[in-house]
Order: sequence, then structure tokens, then C-alpha cells
Amino acid sequence: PLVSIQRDSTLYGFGRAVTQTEIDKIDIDVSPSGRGLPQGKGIATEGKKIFEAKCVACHGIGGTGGLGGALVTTNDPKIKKKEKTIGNYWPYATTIFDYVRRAMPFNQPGSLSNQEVYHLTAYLLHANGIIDEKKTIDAQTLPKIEMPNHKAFVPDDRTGGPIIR
Amino acid sequence: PLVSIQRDSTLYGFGRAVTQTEIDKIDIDVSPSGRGLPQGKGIATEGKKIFEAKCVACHGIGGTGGLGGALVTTNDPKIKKKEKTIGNYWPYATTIFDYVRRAMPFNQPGSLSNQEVYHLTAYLLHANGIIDEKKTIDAQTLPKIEMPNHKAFVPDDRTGGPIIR
Amino acid sequence: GMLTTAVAITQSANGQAIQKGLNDEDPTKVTGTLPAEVGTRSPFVKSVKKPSDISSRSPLQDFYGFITPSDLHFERHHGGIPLIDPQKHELIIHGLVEKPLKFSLADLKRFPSVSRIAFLECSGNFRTGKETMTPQEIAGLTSQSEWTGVKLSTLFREVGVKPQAKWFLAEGGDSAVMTRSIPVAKGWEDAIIAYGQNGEPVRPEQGFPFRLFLPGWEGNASVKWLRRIELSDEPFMTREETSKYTEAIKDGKIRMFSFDIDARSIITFPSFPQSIEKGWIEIKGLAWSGRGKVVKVEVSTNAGKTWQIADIQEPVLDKAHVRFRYLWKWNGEETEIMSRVTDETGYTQPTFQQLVEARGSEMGGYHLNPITAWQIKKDGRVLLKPENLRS
Amino acid sequence: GMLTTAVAITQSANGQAIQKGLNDEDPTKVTGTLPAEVGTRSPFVKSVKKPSDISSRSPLQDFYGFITPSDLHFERHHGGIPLIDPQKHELIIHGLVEKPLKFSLADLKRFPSVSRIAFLECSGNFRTGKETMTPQEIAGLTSQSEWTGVKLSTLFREVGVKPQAKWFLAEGGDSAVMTRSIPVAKGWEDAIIAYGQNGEPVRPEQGFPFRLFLPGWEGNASVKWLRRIELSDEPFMTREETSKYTEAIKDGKIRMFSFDIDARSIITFPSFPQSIEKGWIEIKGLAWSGRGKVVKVEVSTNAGKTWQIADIQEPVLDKAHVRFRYLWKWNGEETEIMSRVTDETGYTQPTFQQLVEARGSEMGGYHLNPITAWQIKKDGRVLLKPENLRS
Ligand code: HEC
Ligand code: HEC
Ligand SMILES: [Ca+2]
Ligand SMILES: [Ca+2]
Ligand SMILES: [Ca+2]
Ligand SMILES: [Ca+2]
Ligand SMILES: [Ca+2]
Ligand SMILES: [Ca+2]
Ligand SMILES: [Co+2]
Ligand SMILES: [Co+2]
Repeated sequence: PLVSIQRDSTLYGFGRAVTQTEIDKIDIDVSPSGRGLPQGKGIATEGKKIFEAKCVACHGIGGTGGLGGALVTTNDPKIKKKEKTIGNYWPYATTIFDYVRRAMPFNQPGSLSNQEVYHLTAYLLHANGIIDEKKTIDAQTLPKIEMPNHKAFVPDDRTGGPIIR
Repeated sequence: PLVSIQRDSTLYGFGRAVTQTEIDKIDIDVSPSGRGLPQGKGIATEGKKIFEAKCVACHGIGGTGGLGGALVTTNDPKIKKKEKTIGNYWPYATTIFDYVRRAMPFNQPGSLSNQEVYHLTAYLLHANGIIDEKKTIDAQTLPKIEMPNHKAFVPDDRTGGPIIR
Repeated sequence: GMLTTAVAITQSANGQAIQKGLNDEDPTKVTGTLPAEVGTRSPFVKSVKKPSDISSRSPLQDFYGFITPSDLHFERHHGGIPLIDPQKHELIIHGLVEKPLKFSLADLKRFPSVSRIAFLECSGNFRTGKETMTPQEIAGLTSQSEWTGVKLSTLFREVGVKPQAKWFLAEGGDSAVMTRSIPVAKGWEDAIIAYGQNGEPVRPEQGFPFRLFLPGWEGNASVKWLRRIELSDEPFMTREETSKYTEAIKDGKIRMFSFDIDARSIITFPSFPQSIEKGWIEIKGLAWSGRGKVVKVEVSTNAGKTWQIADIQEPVLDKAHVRFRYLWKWNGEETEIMSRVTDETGYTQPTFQQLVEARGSEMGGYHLNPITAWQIKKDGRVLLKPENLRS
Repeated sequence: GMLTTAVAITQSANGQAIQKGLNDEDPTKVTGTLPAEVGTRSPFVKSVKKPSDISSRSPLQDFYGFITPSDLHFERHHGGIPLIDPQKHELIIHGLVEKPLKFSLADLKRFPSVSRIAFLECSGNFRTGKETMTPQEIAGLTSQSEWTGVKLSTLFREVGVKPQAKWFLAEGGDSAVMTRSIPVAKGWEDAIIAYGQNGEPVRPEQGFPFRLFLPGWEGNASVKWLRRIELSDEPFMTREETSKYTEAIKDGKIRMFSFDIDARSIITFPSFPQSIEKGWIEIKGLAWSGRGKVVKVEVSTNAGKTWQIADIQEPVLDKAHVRFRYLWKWNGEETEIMSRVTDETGYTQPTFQQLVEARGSEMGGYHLNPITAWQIKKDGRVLLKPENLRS
């Protein structure tokens, strides 16, 4: 054989132990289960203010579109091919929190406080008609939100072989 | 097979016919048989003058060494490891004409006239003690010159396999 | 140096020597430029990527063989190219593991390494719509390199991945903090943490100092500038695997975690805007499959009526571009030429129509791998035969 | 573009984007640079060739896998690098042929093409003499690319090479008007006229717009910037095959036309000036043979007393560098490590002493392929074990 088996069975011992504190500093992901959500809570009315200050330039008034794309489902009949948005496409509400916190605003990524992200998440859910204006979003309530398009998602069924899928 | 046979049997017809005039313009090589030698002749005394004007800066007085290397065999006992030179190494005299015409002087390659190259060839042969100062070098005489080290050259005898050669 | 030169050598900001002609003399009569620390590209060569704000497409029509020059490798970023000091960058592996660990670039390089030549393709790599499109515009989001790195399985053994771990999150150190959920099985199978690309350190655009590399899988999943891997029992449902990189199929369904790149090929010569002359023509192109080796490339020179086997350049590697070639004598008549590949699973590249039939007319824009047809006009012009995207 | 960047992009003279840091912020908090027409090398990567007036050596110790980045391919010129306008450059084939022809670059590209990954090595590629030498200094005149071009046999058929033709002169368009005589048999066997290198046009340093490429043969014979091929019944005895590229062997004899590159290998890690730590070490290096495929690389970690089989990275190609790797657990004791390769002819790389025995103590400086040994010191320093050149 061109490659010995030893390579794939040895333990090498390189790398260093990492502390929980070090992990916590960059472990920013949020799962559908709610794992990873921080303390705090948000409401749409507060979120609207932040959105108008920090997001509207790229995503338009009410999040209905711009250079950064539409975030809000529009029923505008003039728009022929519907843009995929949170309201009509996203399967999990936790993804909003995760993504906005890690990547937005595009020109100042990583600049929002957890508090701001909660408010923005509530705002985007409300603007998409998913939650009530007064609903409080937090680590308990966010994972429970049923997204309208959730059921559309199916796993990949392509397998190779002669069948085109 | 991953490659079809057709590729290596077809005639494609690309490229254009080339005239003898076009060939002659760049066919500057000179063979041991003398093929390729132009009209003209040279003598060492004339070559010495040209050498001192155009070559001495890099090859030293009398061609005994410099930035461009030694061209003339020296018997200087102070020089421990003998440099390979025309006199002690080169197997064919025609190579001098061919090489000097194509490549020298290093900083003005291709600038010498055939006449100059004949003179320089005569000079370098004389400086290496191979010909007489008065010998005329031309298309007939140059190929006939026996170089001192000619017999040392043997074809490659390495064949692969276990033997180190 | 002792050489006098009639061509000027300028040093660019990154120390690369640039050859610039000062005159147009016979080059045999002008001593040339000196050897340098870094080589140059000829000033007569103009082959560049086609950039937008978010991607840059490889000039497939200009390539020879199957290696993509590293500086012409396609780009797709979601937050631009970060500037990373390798001394300050680490990979942390944690979550469902016995022993969370962090690795510097130097640590990763101490492990046993592996190299493989493999393609990387963005699953959004398809454009059509007009006759005047080049291979670069149609399919320029695929490239191939020799990748070198440590197997992810080696690191999995070091941290002791727990049996409950079924997915892992791969997270980048760019401004998008790019994240994708990957089945742990791919980590055990053939994933590598790549720090080498075509013999040199991975380029910034491709993830310097190191990236995840998942052979045969859609490019976005091979997270660049990797900083963290978290082992988990479930996928994380990140924005990139829900809002993006999912595709509508029939019956209102949306396919997710569609990682494998389906087999595809494209003729890169002749292609728009080239034109051809009557007589022998070597049709050339690239073919690949994310599911294994290419076993066959066929070419049709009569608009798909009949197909002939093309030559394939060896070596044919797993999950790698191959260069195919087919000798054709053009008689000057109008026709259409096209290629289709078959991979080792027995999958044959479909037509666009077959994709529409399989996925529905509302099908999404990812994982589109249709046969590309080129129209040959009487005067030798070559034009794309565009697909009717929405009929 | 909509991206605001905290890293500056400068355009170099050849249009290459250069990444330059303006601050040292967390890269996840700074939008990165835009995709570009041509990629960059990280400003943190400093790996360059080692130039002299006549050559420039590849940094072998920095390479991964088996591809050499084109701009780090070794250089060896006899009259500098010419600046050639491909529109003005032609290849003329004449002499003992039925039909002399001239070919432009465009003509050559119309013929059927072939690609192969193969090494190119200068037969003068050996230095020794002191402990503080790097692989680049010892053996940096070897590199590997994927070469693409037309087979010389294809052109031989076009011009109709006559049966009396036994040799051909290959002549370059540089200021040395480089010439070598090559047996016609090599032209029929596997010689190519290469215009592609690692996917892009051949670089100026390697012969742009095209060069002769003779797989497995000493680099000088693969004449760059090729402008003329003359078929003949005898060799031309040019300066490069008489005064140069010939080597003294026993009994006052001088070997000429010694084209084949003998099998060779070198450990590139660990090597000077690196140093190692106790524990597992992946010994890595390159091995090759001009006579065919590498079949075996052995490594000794006890100064040559015993030898172990190293792993070889697939694919193993004909007349190509292979990457070998060997896992070693260093116990902290002083020792010597070395590698030796065996090729498919059954030839095993010799020691320097074996070369001296075979060729005599006055042996010439070409085609030296001895085993390279590295001394490992107690403190982990790695030093070359130099050869005693003249004893
Ligand atoms: C400077 C422009 C800009 C600003 C300001 C900005 N965004 Fe964005 N946003 C973008 C761009 C560009 C993308 C797409 C990024 C990519 O390529 O992946 C995006 C993507 C998104 C998405 C994902 C859309 C989808 O369908 O996948 C969300 C959600 C979002 N932004 C929310 C916000 C919020 C909330 C703010 C303010 C706190 C904000 N953005 C501010 C430019 C901006
Ligand atoms: C500017 C420096 C320079 C000048 C002037 C120069 N040479 Fe040279 N010469 C060189 C160099 C450098 C080489 C080696 C070239 C190479 O790398 O292959 C050389 C090589 C040679 C050789 C081959 C030596 C060998 O052993 O292979 C000959 C013969 C020669 N020169 C003759 C001449 C003659 C005759 C002239 C004048 C007409 C001349 N040179 C002028 C620099 C020069
Ligand atoms: Ca987490
Ligand atoms: Ca001739
Ligand atoms: Ca992608
Ligand atoms: Ca799948
Ligand atoms: Ca050489
Ligand atoms: Ca031989
Ligand atoms: Co997908
Ligand atoms: Co030789």
C-alpha cells in the first residue's frame, strides 16, 4: 500500500487544551433548540427603531428590499418573482438571531449587543407577520416560534446513479 | 482507452510553408562537418585586435579568465583546479565559431560580422596553442582541426537498473 | 549582476518582478532580464477573473490542463476577504468531544499531511439567458487545485469525538463569520483542513491560513478562514443552509443539505466569443463529478443526435476536473456542439429540460448542471444556446 | 462596490491586487476586501526563490504536495529572460524533412494537445560543502508543473521527418540563442512543445510563448523560447553539449549526451534551518526519476543503518516528483535522517561515496543525485551532513 495504516491510528498530542472561557468567547452560534441564546429579550417596537437606524440603508423601509436584499415578505403584486424572505422562506426563527448577531450590519459586523439583536429579531418576525407587536422574544420563546415555510424543507434525495433529481 | 488512436495518425495541415530565404535568415548553426560555415576567413593576429576591443573585459587579457570565464588553457601552477577551456576541453573547433556568433559578446549578442567571428575563432585556437599564428581559418580548414581533448568524450553509458554509473 | 538589460524589471508591492519592454528589438540581440525571487506573467498575457461585489469567476476558456492557477481560482465571499495574521489565528474544536483543543497553523502542520487534486465548485455556478456568454460567465465558479492539509479525522481522533456527535458546525474567521453544519461522517470520510494550495500556502481568497475542504461538496460548505468546529447532535440551521444553498424542487418542497456536486461538463473550446475555421478542430473542455471519478465524456457535434466518446487526459482523479478532448472535422455547416459526462455512480449529466422535468419549473438556482450547447454559425462564430429559464 | 474595507487593495503594475493591512483589528469585525481580477498572496507569506546572476532556486522546503507554483519555478538562463511578443514569434521546422513549415502560437494551439504533470531539473542541481544549507540551496533547481502543449511527434508527421534524420537541433529565441542536439527518437517518444504551465500560458522564465519539454531529461535540453528545429543526420555539437552539460568520469573520459535524470530524493522537512521537538514528526520530502515512475522511497532515521518504507502520495506519475512522508517518533537523541528512492528500472539513489566510486574522484558536477543526510542535534537543530567534495 502507498500509505501506512499507522498514520490513521496514532494519537499525536499536538494542539493545546482550551478553557471554557476561551470557548465561550467565540461560541456564538444559536441552534433551533435555543442552545446558545443569551440572556435578554426583545420586542418589535424597540427593534423597529434600531432597524431604522442601522439596517434601513441596505434593506429598505420596513425591510422590503435594497442593496442587501429583502427581509420581509411582500404581497406587492407588481413584484412578479417573489424574493425569498424570512416570512416566506426561512424554516427556523433562531437563525435570525444567529445570523444578525454574527454578520450584520454588513459594514459593522459584530457590533450589535445581544439586547439589540433580540429587538431586531422580534421586529423582523413581526414585520413578516409571524408574531404580534407585543410578543416578547427571549431564550424560551424564540425556539418555539413556528415558521410558515418550515414544512417545505426536505433532505437531499439525490443519490447518484442514473436518476436525475 | 482514454485516448483515441486517430489523434496520432491524422495530418492536420496547420502551419504555413516556409521559404528557403526565411530559413536562411535564422539557420545560423555550424556543424562539426563544417555545414553552416559562411564565406570568409580569419587569422589570429586580426582576431587578437577584436578580442582586445570586445572580449577582454569579461574574459581577461589573453582570454585567461574573468567574469565570463577562462577561454584559454593556462599552465599556471598557482591555479589548482584547472578551468575547463577551449584548449583543454572542447572537442570540436566548429563550436567556437557557432557559439561566438550566436551568443557573444554577452552584452551585444548577435552583433559580430562573420568576418569578425572567423578572426576571433582563429585567435582563440591560436591562444590555446592549437594552431599557428599564421594559419588561415575558413569553411574548409576549421572542420579539419583536431581538438586536443576530442578523444575523451564518450556517449552516456547509464541505463537505469541497479548499476550506479 | 553583470547582465545589461533592455527590458526593465520593476518590483511590485509584493516583491514580484514585472517584465516590461522598452523597445521591440529582436530578442536574440538583447540580453534578457535577470532571474528573480518571484516569477512574472508575460505582459502579453491578459487573462483575468470576472469580479462582482460577491464573487469572481475563473476564465475557464483560457485554461490548459486541469490545474487552476491559484491567483485565478474563483472567489465567492459573504463578507469579503479577511486579512488574517496566521500567528493570531487558531482553530478551536469543542462541543461533543472528550477533550476540546485549539490548534495553531504550526500545530496543524505537525500532523501527518495529505495532498489531493480536487475541484471546488460553488453550487450557484450556473448562468444562462443570452447567446453572448463565455464559459467564464456560464460556469466560472469552479476551479481546481492541489490541496494539502491534515485530515479532519486525525483531529477528530485527537479531540475524541463522542458517538452522539452527528453534525459539526464549521465557522470561519471572516466578517460573515461563515457557518455551515456538516455531517460528522464527512469529517471521518475525506474532509481535510487545508493549508496548502498548489504547492504554496492557501491564498487569502481561498481561506488563508487554512480552510475546511470537503471534496466533491458544494463550495460554500468548505468554510474558509476556519476558526471553530463544534460537534453537535443536530445541525445548527444556519442562514447559509436555510435561507441560502437550498433549492426549490417539485411540489413546493425545498431541498436542504444538498451537498454533493452533480456531474457536469462544459466545452471551453470552441466557445463564445471565439470563432473557428473549416477543418480539424480539437474540441476541449472540463468535466467533473462530486460523487467520484469521471468515467466517460461524450461529445455531440450534431445538436445531440449522436454522441461520440471524447479522450480524457490521465490521471483521472476522484472528485476532480478532467480535461477532455475530441477531434472534429468541421465541414462549414451550421450545427450545435455539446458535451455530457458520466460518473462512476452511473449518473449522466442531464439537459436543462430534464432538470426542469425532475425538479419542476420553479426549481431553484443551485445545483444546476445542465449540458451546455454551443451554436456554430456558418461564418465560424460560436454562440451559446441559452436555456429558457422561465417558460 | 458596497463593501467598505479596512484593508487597502492596491493594484500592482500587472493588475494584481495586493492585500495590505491598515490595522490589526479582529477580522470578523471588519468587512473584508472585494473579489478581484487576480488573486493575491498573503502579505504574511514570505517564500521566494534564491536568485543568482544565472539561476534562481525553488524554495523546496516551503512547498506542499507536488506542484510548484509557477512563479516559484526554478530558473536557469544563459542569456537572461527575453521579452517575446507572441505575435512576432514563430517555430520553424526544417532540415531533413519533406516539407519545412513555420508555426505561430495560434497554429500550435490548433493541434491536438496533451497535458502531463512532470518535473524539470537542471542537471547541475547539486550543492554541498557546509552544514548550514537549505534544501533550496542543495537542490532548488528542480520544480514540477502541469505542462500542456502539442506532441512533437504530431509536428514531425506534419513536416514529414525523413528516415535519415537521427538528431534535431532545438534553438531558442533568447539572447543566448540556446541550442541543443536531441535524438529524433525522443521527439517521437514523448517530447512536447509546451505552451501551457499549471493551467496558464508558460511563464517568461520558463519559455513563453512556448518551449521544448523533454520529460525526464536534463533541464537545459528542454530549450525555452523555441524558435527553430532542424532535423539532421548527426548532432551539432553545440557549446552546451560539449563545453557544458558534459561530465568527467573515470579514466579521463567525459560523458556527453547524458540526458536522463537519475532517480533522486531529498527530505525537505525537517531540514536546515528548522528545528524539531521530541515526539511524532512527519518527515516529508520529494522523490523523482527521469527514467519513469518512483516505486519506492525509503527513509533511515539511524544514519543509514536500517531503512523503512515511506508513504507515497498518489497519483504516482511517470517522470514526476512524488511527495513522500514518513512518521517518526524522535526520542531526543542525536542521529542522522536521510531518504533514498528506487525507480521502476530498479535503480536506487546512491550515496555520494558510491558516485565517487563509480565516476572517479575527478567526477564532474552534473547529474549528481546523492542521498542527502540531515544531522539531528540533541537540541533539535537540523544541519546538513555535507559531502567531502574533493578528498
Ligand atoms: C451596508 C449594507 C447593510 C446593512 C447596513 C445591513 N445589511 Fe443586512 N445584508 C446586507 C447584505 C449585502 C446581505 C447579504 C450578505 C451575503 O452576501 O451573504 C445582508 C443580509 C442580511 C440578512 C439575510 C437575508 C437573507 O435572505 O438571507 C438579514 C436577516 C439581514 N441582512 C439583516 C440586517 C439587519 C438586522 C441589519 C441592521 C442591524 C442589517 N442587515 C444591516 C447588507 C446590509
Ligand atoms: C559582458 C561580458 C562578456 C563579453 C563582453 C564577452 N563575453 Fe564571452 N562570455 C560571457 C559569459 C557570461 C559567458 C557564459 C555564458 C553562459 O552563461 O552560458 C561567456 C562565454 C563565452 C564562451 C564559452 C566559454 C565556455 O567555456 O563555454 C566563449 C567562447 C566566449 N564567451 C567568447 C567571447 C568572445 C569571443 C567575446 C568577444 C567577441 C566575448 N566572449 C565577449 C561574458 C562575456
Ligand atoms: Ca455552540
Ligand atoms: Ca543548419
Ligand atoms: Ca459557494
Ligand atoms: Ca447528499
Ligand atoms: Ca539547466
Ligand atoms: Ca541517455
Ligand atoms: Co446544495
Ligand atoms: Co547531462
